[in-house]
Amino acid sequence: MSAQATEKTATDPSTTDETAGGFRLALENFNGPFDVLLHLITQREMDITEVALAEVTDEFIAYLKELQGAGDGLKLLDETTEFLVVASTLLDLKAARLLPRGEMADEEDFELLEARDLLFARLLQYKAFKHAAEFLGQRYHEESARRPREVSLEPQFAALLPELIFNIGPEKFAQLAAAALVPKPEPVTEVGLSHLHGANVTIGAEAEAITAMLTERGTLDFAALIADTSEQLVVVVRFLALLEMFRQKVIVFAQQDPLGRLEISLAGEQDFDVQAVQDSYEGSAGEPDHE
Amino acid sequence: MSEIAPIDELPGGLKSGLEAVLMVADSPVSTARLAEIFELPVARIATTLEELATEYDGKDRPRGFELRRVASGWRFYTRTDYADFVSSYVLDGQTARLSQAALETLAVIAYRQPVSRGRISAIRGVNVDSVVRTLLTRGLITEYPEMGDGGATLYQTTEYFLERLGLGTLEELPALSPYLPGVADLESLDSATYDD
Amino acid sequence: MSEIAPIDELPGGLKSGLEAVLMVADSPVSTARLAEIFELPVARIATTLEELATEYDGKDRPRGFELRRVASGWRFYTRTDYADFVSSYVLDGQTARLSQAALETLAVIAYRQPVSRGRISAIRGVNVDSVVRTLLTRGLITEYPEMGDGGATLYQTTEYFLERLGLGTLEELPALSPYLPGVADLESLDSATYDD
Repeated sequence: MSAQATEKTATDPSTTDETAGGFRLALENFNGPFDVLLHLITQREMDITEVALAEVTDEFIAYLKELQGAGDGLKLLDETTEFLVVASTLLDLKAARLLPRGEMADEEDFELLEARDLLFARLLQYKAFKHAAEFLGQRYHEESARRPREVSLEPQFAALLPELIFNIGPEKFAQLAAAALVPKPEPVTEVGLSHLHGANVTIGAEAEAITAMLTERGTLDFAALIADTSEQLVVVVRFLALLEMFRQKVIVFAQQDPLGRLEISLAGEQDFDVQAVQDSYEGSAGEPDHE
Repeated sequence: MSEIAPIDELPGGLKSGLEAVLMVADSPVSTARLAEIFELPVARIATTLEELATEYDGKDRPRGFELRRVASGWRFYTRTDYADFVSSYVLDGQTARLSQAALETLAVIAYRQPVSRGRISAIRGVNVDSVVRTLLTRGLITEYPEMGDGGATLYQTTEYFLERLGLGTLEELPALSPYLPGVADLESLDSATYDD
Repeated sequence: MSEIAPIDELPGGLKSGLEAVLMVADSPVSTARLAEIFELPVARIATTLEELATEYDGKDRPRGFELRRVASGWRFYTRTDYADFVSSYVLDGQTARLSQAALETLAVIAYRQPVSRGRISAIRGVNVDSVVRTLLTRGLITEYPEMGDGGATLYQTTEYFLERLGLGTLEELPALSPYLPGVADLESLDSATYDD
């Protein structure tokens, strides 16, 4: 690890897009969604507030798209999903801001508030650890200028050590070596994206699958909706499809009690519009928010 | 223990005795251990170590070395002023920096230990598997002897972490709370919502 | 080289600079090497070392350490007056057996020599600094005469190691393959995974 490569560039990593009048984030190796969000917020010299969260949504989505377009950066599926979770929450916040303001009446408003507060709290928490990391980095760097004395024992003291009991046979020793040299198994939570090229999973297709299941069997929960697949990608895309369908009011969620089962059923008023999904991602991504 | 200890009969006395022992030590030595070796009360050992440290800092001149208290023990270190010369003698990875990702992960482990990878991921919003491996290899963290809920491996910081950061104990880490205005109980927040 | 060298501008000057370098030196350092480090003539280095040695012998008190000149150069040693105390520190808590960590590290070195500490750490997934020091002290491994990539110290096993294992040469070490089910080519396998 070279010192330079791991250091954040001191200069402003973003470029100002003059024609659009807004910010555009250059591709930079951020440490996940919270890092990007914090950067976007501080760049606008805003406090971390609900307003800021909604206002940086487009830039956040644009950054995510650019990362994916560049084909690097987001190497791990669960990392991508973290970004998507944050992005979808931001989208909901923004959507709520665009709606006419009325009284907080229905449950959806409260759910949205809850989602916002949770995101807000996680962001604050991340900010605290980022500060702590700064302290650690500073100490780590300062301490590199000191070296502890750690030298081998002078021969007369080494000679005092009790005679080593070392009666392990060559065969046993080879077994030990073999065990030590076998690569440690990769941690189980790591998921590669290499299989993505083979599979063509789209929000449109998954939305159709969901519609078909709901038409046939009525109200289902998420577990039932993904019971036919064990593939992570399908699960994730189906989840995203659900969010989109909800946005388009194709489906409704119902939850009997807090933390209870989330039940999903068709709203029955309109069909899912695949074109709108693309429009909303393509269209809003690069546009500046002039509010 | 008011009678004269063996070390007091030697020309250099306790100061020189301490210097000799610390010169062969390859990890910090506690005052308790030194008290046993010299058959003297801990208090006298502690006072003499403080005197030695002050002496090295500048009685005649600032010495090339300093005596510091880290990770609950005392140890000789080179003085930072001479870092350039020391590093041109010793070539190794000591000066390699930790990446931002590694530092953030280390911070979460330091403040939340023992903690699982899933929990760290939830706080940082990214997968931390490879960063955790780097920290293990560098000896800054280690596996906690017991498993967490659901058999997850937990991690904690090491003695070397304290030494490497020049800290006496974990309590010397600055409090997280000043950075968290108005958020009373994050502890429950991240575990309740994002547990693995 | 009569102009002022960088070290002369620091408060402690050359004396303290030499102290700093010698404090981390594991083996004797030659005056030639020190002259290079401080960009000063060998004669001045030699004179200053002599002055330091005299100072330690008794300017205020005989120090717990002394600066001695041996065949290949200069090194800090403990003063013999305090040998009893140093011995009781060294012997405290010593065992006659190698720990599991030490055995595994020795095995990695035996089959991958010459190998750097960084590489061993990567293979074992933990920091191996103190274990390597134990193996060095016990005479089971030694430094390889040449440096590895980036100036890293490499280690190899010793004659004594072969003796203790009851082997004549390294070639007599049993092959690893029978103990590695389904792994055809270990060499390529671990270098692919653990390259530093």
